Amino acid sequence: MWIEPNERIVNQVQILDESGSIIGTNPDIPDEDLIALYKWMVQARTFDQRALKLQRQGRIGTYAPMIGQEAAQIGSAYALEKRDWIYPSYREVAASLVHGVSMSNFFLYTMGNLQGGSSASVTNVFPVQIIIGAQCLHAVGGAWASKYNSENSVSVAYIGDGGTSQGDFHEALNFAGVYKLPVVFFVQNNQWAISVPRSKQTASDTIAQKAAAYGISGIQVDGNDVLAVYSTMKEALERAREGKPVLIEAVTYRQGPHTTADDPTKYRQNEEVEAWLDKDPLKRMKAFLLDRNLWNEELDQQEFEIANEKVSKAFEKASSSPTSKTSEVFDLVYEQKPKQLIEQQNSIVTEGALK
Amino acid sequence: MWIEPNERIVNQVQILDESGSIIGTNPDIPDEDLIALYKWMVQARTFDQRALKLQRQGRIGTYAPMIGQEAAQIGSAYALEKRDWIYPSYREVAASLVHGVSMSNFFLYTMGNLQGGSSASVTNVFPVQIIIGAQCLHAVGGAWASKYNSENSVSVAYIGDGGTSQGDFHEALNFAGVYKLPVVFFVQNNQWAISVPRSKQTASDTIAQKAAAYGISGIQVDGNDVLAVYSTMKEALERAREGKPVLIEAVTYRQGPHTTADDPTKYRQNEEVEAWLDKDPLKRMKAFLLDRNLWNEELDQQEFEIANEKVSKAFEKASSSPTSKTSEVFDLVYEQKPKQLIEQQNSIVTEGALK
Amino acid sequence: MTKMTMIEAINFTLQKEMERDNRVICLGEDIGKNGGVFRATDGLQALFGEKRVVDTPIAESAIVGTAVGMAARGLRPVAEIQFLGFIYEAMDQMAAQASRIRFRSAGTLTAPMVVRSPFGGGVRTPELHSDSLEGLFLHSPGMKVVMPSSPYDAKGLLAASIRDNDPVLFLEPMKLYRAFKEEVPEEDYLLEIGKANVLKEGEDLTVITYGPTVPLVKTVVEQFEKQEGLSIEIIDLRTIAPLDEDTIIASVQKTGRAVIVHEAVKTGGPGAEISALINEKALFHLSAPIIRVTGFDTPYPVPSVEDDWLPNAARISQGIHEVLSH
Amino acid sequence: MTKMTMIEAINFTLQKEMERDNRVICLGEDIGKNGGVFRATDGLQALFGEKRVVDTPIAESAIVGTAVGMAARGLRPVAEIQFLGFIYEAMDQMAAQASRIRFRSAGTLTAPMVVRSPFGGGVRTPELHSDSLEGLFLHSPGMKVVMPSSPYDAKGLLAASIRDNDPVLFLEPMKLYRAFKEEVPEEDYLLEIGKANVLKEGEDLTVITYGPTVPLVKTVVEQFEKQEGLSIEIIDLRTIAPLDEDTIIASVQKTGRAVIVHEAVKTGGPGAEISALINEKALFHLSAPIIRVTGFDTPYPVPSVEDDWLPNAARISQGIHEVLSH
Ligand SMILES: Cc1ncc(C[n+]2csc(CCOP(=O)(O)OP(=O)(O)O)c2C)c(N)n1
Ligand SMILES: Cc1ncc(C[n+]2csc(CCOP(=O)(O)OP(=O)(O)O)c2C)c(N)n1
Ligand SMILES: [Mg+2]
Ligand SMILES: [Mg+2]
Repeated sequence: MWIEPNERIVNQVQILDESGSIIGTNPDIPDEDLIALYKWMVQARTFDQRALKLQRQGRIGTYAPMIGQEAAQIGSAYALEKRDWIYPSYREVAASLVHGVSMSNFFLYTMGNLQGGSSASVTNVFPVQIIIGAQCLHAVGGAWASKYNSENSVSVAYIGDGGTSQGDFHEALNFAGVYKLPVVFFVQNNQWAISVPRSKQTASDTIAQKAAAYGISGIQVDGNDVLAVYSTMKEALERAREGKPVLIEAVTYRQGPHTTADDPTKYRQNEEVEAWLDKDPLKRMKAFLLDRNLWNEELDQQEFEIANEKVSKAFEKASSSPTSKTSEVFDLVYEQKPKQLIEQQNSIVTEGALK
Repeated sequence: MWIEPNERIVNQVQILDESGSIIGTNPDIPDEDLIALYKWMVQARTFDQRALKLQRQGRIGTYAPMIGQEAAQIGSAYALEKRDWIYPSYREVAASLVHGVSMSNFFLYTMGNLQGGSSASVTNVFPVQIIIGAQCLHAVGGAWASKYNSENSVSVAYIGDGGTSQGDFHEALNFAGVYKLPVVFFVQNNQWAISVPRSKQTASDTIAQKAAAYGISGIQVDGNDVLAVYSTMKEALERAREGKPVLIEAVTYRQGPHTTADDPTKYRQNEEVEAWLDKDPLKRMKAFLLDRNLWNEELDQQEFEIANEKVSKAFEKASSSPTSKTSEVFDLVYEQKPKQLIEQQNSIVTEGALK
Repeated sequence: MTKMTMIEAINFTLQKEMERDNRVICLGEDIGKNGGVFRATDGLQALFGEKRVVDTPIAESAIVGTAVGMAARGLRPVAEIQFLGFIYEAMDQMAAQASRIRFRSAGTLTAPMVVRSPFGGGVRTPELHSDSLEGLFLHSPGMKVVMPSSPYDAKGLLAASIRDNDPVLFLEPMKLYRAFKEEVPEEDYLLEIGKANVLKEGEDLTVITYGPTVPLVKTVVEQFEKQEGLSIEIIDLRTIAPLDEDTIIASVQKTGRAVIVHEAVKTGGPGAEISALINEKALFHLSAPIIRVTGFDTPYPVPSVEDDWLPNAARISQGIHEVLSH
Repeated sequence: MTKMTMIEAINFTLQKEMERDNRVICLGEDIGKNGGVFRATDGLQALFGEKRVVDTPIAESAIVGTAVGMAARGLRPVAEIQFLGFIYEAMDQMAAQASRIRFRSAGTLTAPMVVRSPFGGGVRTPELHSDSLEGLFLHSPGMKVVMPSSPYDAKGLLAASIRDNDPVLFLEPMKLYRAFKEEVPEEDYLLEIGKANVLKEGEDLTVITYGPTVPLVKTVVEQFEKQEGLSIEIIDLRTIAPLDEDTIIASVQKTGRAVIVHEAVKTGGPGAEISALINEKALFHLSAPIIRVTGFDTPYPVPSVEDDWLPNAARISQGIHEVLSH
């Protein structure tokens, strides 16, 4: 009669093992997609590492690296249709790039340029959400609008393991279940929420099992296995398109600091990090492609060079973009500026002269 | 691999069937407790019906009747030790009475007297909580304090089916699980949240299964079966005392309106109400006692008379208590009144004269 | 023209707006079959179906948050928060999400949505059902705050709010829902958001108020004028964010005296902003300190004492007297 | 005496208070091993164990709500909200629970607890990490709001807050955490909550400010006095709820002129209340309108423009000039 704590054993979906060999059933994925998935991972990692460097040089602001989470983000975003929407947190640079945000736009964001939030003008990506959990409700609302208008578009909320503790996460999953909305909650369980380990975030053995609270589907996937993530997301999207919301837990690891303002040596052991480096998503996928003869070292080097070039160009573009003007902020509060804002806007211009 | 929606079948704990016959194992409960449980139900119902009448006569304010939920409230509260704490919502008059709140205090509350909130001065009952879900966090904090001070006291949060949708409910259960706190979340699933049926509140088949999201124990019990509730709560308290938080779903029915301001005929069918009247908790327990020769019609009538008398006395006491004075409100904001409040308090006295 | 109470006017306007624009959908607790605890949405579900009039689980953050998500994707949600005291639960979605999405997205996304909520006291409710929390949103850029004081205003302002391209908190004075009827045109009309209404012109003093206290102020002023032979101007703000500076300042420049009346607690409330504004822009026209007649700086109290706690006739008169005594 | 930065003073005070009273426990996100994202609780978990310095899941409502529950049962929790922008999530537990439990329980229960949070701008953070939301709590009776502007004040005010029998929101200006060191006595001392600090006496004008803008105001005033040969009084409020009326009014009665400086957005902010208060109690002493130099009425902007958005030296000088021009 008692539902005992963690009585349900949750099995992880895996396709590639750490060495890149197929564990489960061979996935039915065309070669070009296999290669594309890997190329995206190369681009994302290249962007990520450059951003980190640029931040250290003081050329961009606070940055939240996603190194280690490329498979989770790219495997999931690559499965989307253009008409689907993503609702990212601050760590979703890889997913955002795949879904159409430009690298230069992301640089603008990290540079504190107002235009950094304009992703939705070019693609179906919501602006970066800073408040943990809030985006889950926007995704639900978006899915609701899409169902209302029969748009056949799935909304995907990205959130971290820590984010699952927030009230908004709960309310979002509950609404999704009640209204049978086309929404996927994609949790990247990267083991840490800043300095708090997964084990102290919740007493549930898995995050996937939280689906049980909402009468929706849940699944846990090896988040460093891009093929497992991609296939799982494909299935999830099918369910979601039929109005069956899904909670996915992608088990992965934040190899870097929480953000450039964080020092992880304060709270975690190097051995842990090392152990997870063995499970690195790029390494694994590369080995798989090499083994299939779809890839070689030369191509690999070339791809990193292309990516490097792309990132450089994007940073140049962002750097040469017009910087934000203080006066612009007054134009972005309401459709029409009330008197007070006009007055304040005028006062700023005057003061510029004063300084 | 998929956790399918509602895959876990949850069985309800039952001891008495609708006719008062034992279904499961005969519970090991002393006769005096059996009688006491029933007597409490008589008192609670008598109070409830009088309160409803008094509200209709305009002698007390808005009241939230709990008729139909006596077994859930009394079965659970009767299992507590004096040192345990309860954190009620607005509908817990029965549980509160059992745990030591006086009827007259409850009347004061419904009369809008400031003293209506003073239950904690005489017993371990928090003031009535109006904000859905907020009390769950207070119970967790209380349990935390009790664990911190090794008080061996369990905190019990009462909440409704509708309340489980709130973010605070989620955050409370999650904290309870993480810190292994001596807390029981007692959900009275009375099928309705004002006009919203349980089925539209959440897509999970049961509320008990929500425990899975938090790595804590969950259980569903027939909330109209006072013996089942009592025994289940006993077990739950044992677990909780060992630092294993519990979620109990007591399946019951709100026979009356949501509050005296509500007209349930707007949104629910009479047949449904009738069907649930057959499962009435008093009827069932009385049949059981009669069958056991622990009770008879004469005693029954007598008990209702005693209860009636008690309620009358309590109402008289409340009615003859000093009414609240506006000036008192200024004394209850801070330990020491800041200047602004002294000034405002003085201004009120003057104005009294003006009118 | 028909005579309507405020709640009827609101109900009628919701119906008309839903007919006019099928992107308008209503969501909230108990708004469907039950028609809302005050019957604001009565009959709408029967007319428009469960798809457009949606009962939600009890989760205010989700009500507002999903409305933000809908609005950003092209719908025009009208969310109901059952009582304003519960908006605390949705504070992030109100002040950090709905209010800021235009800003955050560099203008590429907007949240054209309305959050309706009854508020204000005097009707003997349980705790946290009578709070006036509009002041919190005056201090939350990106949100507009609108409140009617009559059935006519309710219709014109609610329609304007629903058609506005920014989020609007639309606050309905609970005690005025059924307090009186007045002529309300059935035809479409809009009242401008951000524009105050000079209810009555006067020369000697300005009373600035909004929402629930408007009828009371009218009565008190009438009596006062009769008894004292004075001429008092009454401004019904209708919108408190953004404030209609021009109307307030012009009036005080004329009268030189101001009393502000609202139910929200005094400290840090809307009255503080209005007073500061007058100080900033019309100080030298003032002949007397500005007096705020408001709720006291305590939690909204129990029913048995609320009549003394609220800005009642005696306190408003006293305020007017005080300002005139200079 | 030792020289300490503000963050060191806070850390030291937390340690002393935990030693003094074992009912004091700290809870919040990343405050344990990590010692807080600003290191305010650095080393405390090593000293007092995981029982007394607790890392919590990410759930602000739960952090504040469980603190309420603990406090009502005899503990003295000190909760950390990582950045003030996240307090919206805990708004109900702050304004409707912690603030009202004394009232609700007719004085039988209290919530002696502190909610600490860094706030204010100028340090190039991501969105919602620099907001000044103290104004919301000025309008929430039952809550006290305290903010230091120096290491010395931080120690005396934090100790007083922890020992206070009412809930205190203790706001720490992020930009001052490591801005400078000053002598801080290691011995126990308390600064009275509700009492402002006249930082500098003056005759011609009063500048009223608190928290992050205090050092800036000092510098600007110094320059101004030198250049213009004036004498300016500076009040550091230290507490904004409840406000120290006496100090504010006495000063303005003397100088006849006031400038209020804060980072919170202008409309409906603390400056509005201060201005309204002066208007109410010292109108006839005013020689000029009261000017508020504050954040503009927009969301806190992106790092690239924040220096112009904040009340900087130029804007403060301009404000002073304006007030003196009358
Ligand atoms: C409401 C809220 N609370 C706290 C924070 C501060 N914060 C930013 S990221 C973070 C950790 C999030 O962890 P997780 O959800 O696991 O995501 P990850 O950073 O690992 O990607 C915290 C506590 C925030 N941004 N918003
Ligand atoms: C935060 C909040 N939202 C909404 C309400 C209004 N409200 C009061 S009771 C209620 C229904 C609660 O239903 P349930 O939790 O099932 O408890 P029941 O009334 O059935 O005992 C609602 C929506 C409230 N009091 N607090
Ligand atoms: Mg994480
Ligand atoms: Mg219910």
